[in-house]
Amino acid sequence: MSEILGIINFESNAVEVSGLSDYRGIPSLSFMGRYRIIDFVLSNMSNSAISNIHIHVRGNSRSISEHVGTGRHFNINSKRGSLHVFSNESEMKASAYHTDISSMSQNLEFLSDADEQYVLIAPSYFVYSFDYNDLLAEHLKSNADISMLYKSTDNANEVCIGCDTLSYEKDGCNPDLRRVVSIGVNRGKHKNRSISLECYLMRKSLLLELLKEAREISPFYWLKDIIREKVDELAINGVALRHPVRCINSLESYYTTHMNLIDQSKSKAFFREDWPIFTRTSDSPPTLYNSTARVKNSTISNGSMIMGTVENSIIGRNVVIEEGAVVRNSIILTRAHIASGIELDRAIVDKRAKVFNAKNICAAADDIIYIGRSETV
Amino acid sequence: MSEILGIINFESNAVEVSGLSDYRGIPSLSFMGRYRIIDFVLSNMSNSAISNIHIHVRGNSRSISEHVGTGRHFNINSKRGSLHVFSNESEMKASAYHTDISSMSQNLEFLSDADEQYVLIAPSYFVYSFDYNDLLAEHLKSNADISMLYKSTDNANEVCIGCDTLSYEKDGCNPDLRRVVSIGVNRGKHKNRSISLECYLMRKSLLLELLKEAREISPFYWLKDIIREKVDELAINGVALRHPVRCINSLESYYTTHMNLIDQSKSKAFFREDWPIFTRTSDSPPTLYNSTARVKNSTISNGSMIMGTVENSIIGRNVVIEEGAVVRNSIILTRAHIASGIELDRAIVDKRAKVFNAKNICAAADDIIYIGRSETV
Amino acid sequence: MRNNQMVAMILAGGRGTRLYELTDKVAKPAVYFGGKYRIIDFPLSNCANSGVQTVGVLTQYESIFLNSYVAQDSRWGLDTRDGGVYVLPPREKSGGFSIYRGTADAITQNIDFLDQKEPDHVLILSGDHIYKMDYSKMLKQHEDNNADATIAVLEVPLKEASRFGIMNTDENDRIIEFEEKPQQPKSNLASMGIYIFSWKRLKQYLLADEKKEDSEHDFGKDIIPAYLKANRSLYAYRFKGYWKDVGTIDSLWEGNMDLIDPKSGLDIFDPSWRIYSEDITYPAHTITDTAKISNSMVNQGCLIEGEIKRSVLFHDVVVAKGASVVDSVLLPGTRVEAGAKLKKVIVGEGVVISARKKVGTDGEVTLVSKDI
Amino acid sequence: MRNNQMVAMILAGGRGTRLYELTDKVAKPAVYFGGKYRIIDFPLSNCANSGVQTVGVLTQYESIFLNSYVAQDSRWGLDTRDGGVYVLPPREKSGGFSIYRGTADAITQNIDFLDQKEPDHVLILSGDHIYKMDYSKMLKQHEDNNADATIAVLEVPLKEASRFGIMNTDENDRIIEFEEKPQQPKSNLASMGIYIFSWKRLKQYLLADEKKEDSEHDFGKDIIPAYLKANRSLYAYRFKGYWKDVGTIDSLWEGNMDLIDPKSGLDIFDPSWRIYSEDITYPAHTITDTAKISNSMVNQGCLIEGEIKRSVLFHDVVVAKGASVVDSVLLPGTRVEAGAKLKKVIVGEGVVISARKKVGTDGEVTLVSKDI
Repeated sequence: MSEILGIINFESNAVEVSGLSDYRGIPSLSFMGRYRIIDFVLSNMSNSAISNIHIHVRGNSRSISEHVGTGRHFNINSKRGSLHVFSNESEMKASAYHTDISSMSQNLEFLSDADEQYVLIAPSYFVYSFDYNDLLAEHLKSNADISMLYKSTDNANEVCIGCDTLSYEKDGCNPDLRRVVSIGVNRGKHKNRSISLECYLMRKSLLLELLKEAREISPFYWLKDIIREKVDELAINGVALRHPVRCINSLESYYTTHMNLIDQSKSKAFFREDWPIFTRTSDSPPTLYNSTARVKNSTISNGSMIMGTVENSIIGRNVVIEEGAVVRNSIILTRAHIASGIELDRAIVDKRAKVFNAKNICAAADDIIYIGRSETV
Repeated sequence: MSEILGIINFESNAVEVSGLSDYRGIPSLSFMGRYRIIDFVLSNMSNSAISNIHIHVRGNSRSISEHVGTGRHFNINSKRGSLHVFSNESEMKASAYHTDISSMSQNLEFLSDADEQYVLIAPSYFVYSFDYNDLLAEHLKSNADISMLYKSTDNANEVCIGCDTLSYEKDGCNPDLRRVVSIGVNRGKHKNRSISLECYLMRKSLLLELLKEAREISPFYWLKDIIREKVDELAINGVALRHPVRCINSLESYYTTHMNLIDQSKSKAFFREDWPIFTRTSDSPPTLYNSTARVKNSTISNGSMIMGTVENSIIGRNVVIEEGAVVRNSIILTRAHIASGIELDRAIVDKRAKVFNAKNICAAADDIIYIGRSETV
Repeated sequence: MRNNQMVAMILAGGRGTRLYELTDKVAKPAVYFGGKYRIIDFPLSNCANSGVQTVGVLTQYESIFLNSYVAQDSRWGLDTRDGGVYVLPPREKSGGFSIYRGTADAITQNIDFLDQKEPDHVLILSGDHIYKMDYSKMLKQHEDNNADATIAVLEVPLKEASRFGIMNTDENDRIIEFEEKPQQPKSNLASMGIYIFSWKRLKQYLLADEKKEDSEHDFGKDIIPAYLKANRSLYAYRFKGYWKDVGTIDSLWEGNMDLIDPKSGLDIFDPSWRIYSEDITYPAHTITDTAKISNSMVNQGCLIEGEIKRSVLFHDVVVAKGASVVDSVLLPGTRVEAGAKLKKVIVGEGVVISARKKVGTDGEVTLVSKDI
Repeated sequence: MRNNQMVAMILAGGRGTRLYELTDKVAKPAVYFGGKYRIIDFPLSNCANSGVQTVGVLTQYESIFLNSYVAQDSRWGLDTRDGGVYVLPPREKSGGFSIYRGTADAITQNIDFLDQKEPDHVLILSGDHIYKMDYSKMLKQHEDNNADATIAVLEVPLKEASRFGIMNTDENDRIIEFEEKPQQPKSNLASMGIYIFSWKRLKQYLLADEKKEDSEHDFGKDIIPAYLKANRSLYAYRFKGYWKDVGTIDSLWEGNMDLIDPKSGLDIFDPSWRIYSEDITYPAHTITDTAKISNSMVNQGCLIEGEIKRSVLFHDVVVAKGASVVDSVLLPGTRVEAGAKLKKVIVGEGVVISARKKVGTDGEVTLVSKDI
């Protein structure tokens, strides 16, 4: 059995996908038509044989609870393993107090009860496919207190704005330790940066100490704050992720990631044959195209009926594109309905929205139009 | 398939099992060692072939969500049926606003989407075993707008204090309609009363109208308020429940119900062979008694180790009663531990509490002592 | 439906030789259908949606795959506490191994299973029909009629009636006569091979039939005639809607084509009656710049760079640039290389069609079961 | 454990005639044990707790109940997306029906199943042993040794070693010799009948063994010796802890008694290694005023009005006033009427012991399988 307890952390208030995240947390966001963003970190954990998983969410937990269920469709043994979804809705209003530290501290019993020696903490808003056992191996080899994943990027001026960055040095005595010497923030001023994926591996006992210490310092502290502060005191090992990563921390990154991954030569690194990404099935039939369908360069999910024109777009599950509708450069979410005569360009149409009347919804080149959940326009 | 959508309603603020309900809602309360109170209404629905069920809870929904899971261990087809747990933690603080009307209204989409023609609304704090199809049959025969279950009691001065009562008349034109003419409150002044079980059956369309109307009148209205108001306008049919009922609306009623149901001749009407009460298994081994065990007139759950004296008590799952401990007239919940030398009388020991030092915990004849969750005393 | 009010038994034994290589490795009910499904998903989903919780699947031939497919009963939500899908192969008995000698014998050999479940009624189904049917409505009629047995029937054109088992009924749809493939049909009510029997009564007849040496132990040939002879109350249940036996390559192809024909009456998009199936982990499919697609059904995991017309594509199919797929059914993992042309073809699982190959004609359906 | 790193195959074929009437209706692995469990719950729970997700259960004789019992794989959490418990009876082949001719042959006949799952390793288990074991640790040793096969062994008293298959090993626990029930045992390492084989290698040996006419197709008699002869790397995995073959009435009784003996080493209360089983809907049991109970294990649904001493009671047992149950095992639904006296008895499911009957002695275990 795995020695690692998995903790899926929630994102800070800085992470916001305007519009979409008004209706649900980042982990619940639709991704590439049929997934939710949380499916990646959860599948990574499951494929890494981690079977005891704590999911901390902001706000209402119903949709995540129903999505993950008992974990069996994420390939987790529901008797031996366990999945807990912790939410703290009551403190949502005073959100500065609702930190990951406070959420974990309020559910200490579950943390203390766990048999696992190590904890792996990761948020859902970084998307990648990776075996966390490789991180454990690096951690054990390095003899570090904490190992953290990072990704070297050469376009940090465009992506991962606001994310933590890190600097490291080779450790003089320990060649296996890539010692993190400082943690900063990516303000988008530089191209080359090592972006922290906020994915930490450490002994459970150390996490318990850090939680205690952080609470003593400030109720507003996040885990990353206390780790940043400990950078001199603890041996923190930076581990580079070789696989591609996408960071979904804004509406723009959400949109560009989607547009980018229509290309199967790019998306296949995220959907690897030997590393399945699980999700909850909707039991939808395959996509139906009728005689008037005209589709180019798009990713289309099951359950949809395509009778109109679709170009450079992502279509979610159970969407209807009527004959005579034109959808370009857009993301259409589950159960949305685009009526005949409508033309969309650079739009994100949320779940169950019905676009019936607004004839032309075309955003300017560097803008994106968002149509809200269940709205009829 | 069933024509009924089941709605498990939450109880009003008047219902409180002091101590125990500080840690969880009434539906999550332990019942007779191995059950939770919600198991009755949920099993009643499942056994009545109702497979689409909405559970509204106050406060945190995690424990109920995990308890009901996908519904499969409550015998509900998880593909065809569905179980949703709705909570509204954020409004907990201003609890006067957190009514059943507001909770249902906030999740109208799920109500509107349901295919079922009828809704059955019932809270979990009335415990009984009953086929709701019998209520539907009575409802259809009576041609009423609403049918509601009631129980005739001859000790209303002792039980169901604060519950709704109802008066009815035979309808002149319709012999199948036992027309409810007024709804009051049981103040405990009279022995003979017809107690409303707050279990209503009506068309979904009528519920939607009532929700709308109630919100227009007042944000503090509960469903029972608007029904009380409609007593002249609508044909409300009272249907008598013949099976025994227990009402768990206070610490005292919680305690006396338990003491009462140790007697199998009384409890068997609640645990009928043809009407299974489902719960979530804890995979505990059978109870182990050692050579020093001395047990009389008690109900003991699996996973417990009994090495001391137990009399007239209910022992929950995975409890340890050490050699030399004495437990009388008490309720001991899951994973509590009673150490050697301790003597308990008329105590309720909550989950995971450890009674190690306080030698004698004996309540006076009409009092009950409560020992809190995870406390060590 | 109350627990164990009715247990379903699916007769899934057929080797399905008329499906040729498609049943080389799987039993007929496990054959792929409709871009995503296997044939047996239809009766199993019908059971789930009708509230039938316990299903026995009677298999005979090479059932390893069918076994492991239906055993994952959570796919149809049939993994409830008291329910489940049970694979029931013939078993070793004191007198050595036996096989199922006929449709009725398959049930007779599983009397112990049914007695353990104690159902009021038994629903007998076939594993190779495509249709959507609410068995709870049929059960209601069965109970309202207080019938010993109820047989689902379909109204067929009278001129085709001689191909079917035909039920002759009175004005209340009580069956007074059953004729197997009559030359002069007296009615157009064709048996769909779907029966509800009250279990206690059926058990008597099965045990009596077991001893008859001249019996073929078949529901249509032996049990129903025995009921009629004893003047038991048998009723017809009239089903309206799409129903198709997909036991041949031609009918399997037609059934797939019906899915993309809005006039066929086979609607698998109805959210109130989903057909459940295996949950596959492939991302949504991609249609590239060079593709052209119309009148088709495409499942997840596909990459379409060529032309697709009036076709059904299962998961993980790749159609390369310049290839054209018309009037065809491509099973999972099919690779159609650049410039290949397919016309009225069923391509087997994982088969590769090499670049610029031309396969199929306007006439008969062509089955391609190995790489070409 | 990674997906399909290791698949378990449980040999559950035995008729278990030494358990007499207890196996009249169920196969040996489905026999009740320990107040709540069936024997096969132990290997299945061990699999679940060790991270093995896919389990094949090889049954032969009268497997209807065992089938439906293990098919409900959610009981052990084995209903994961890629996992499951698969019942694998012998199947009809082109050449007619076959049966499993030996332990190795049972695997050989299911090579197609294993190939479909593509495991790196296969874990071979027996369906009638009571023990708790973390197979992932054994797998780790197997992989660390880069072994072709690893055999779990138990250290037994040397004087009893001649009753077992004995492994003679070198200083690294590499097996150099295997002797079946040796008269002069050279070591005390007894085989527990638990093997891990690397699948590709095992398949070669199975296919070679299938063709040998003089082979009994047995792991102990044929496969292991063939590995040794070819100088393959076989290692012993030393297991410490409780292990018992409960294949006879006496050993089954002893196993039950071990549960209430704190010194036996069989601890089913350990929350980190739960044994999972069927979930029964009975309320907690009740002990009345007139009862007296000590050194016993009692399951839910019981009503105890009499005296219980050193006994194991399954669910739904009633012991009336004045009755006494000593050193006994009462299977589900047993009724012990007023004043009856039981001593060292195993009472079968649902059996009624009439008022004032005296059954059993201090000596041999008495099996009561019908009402008396």
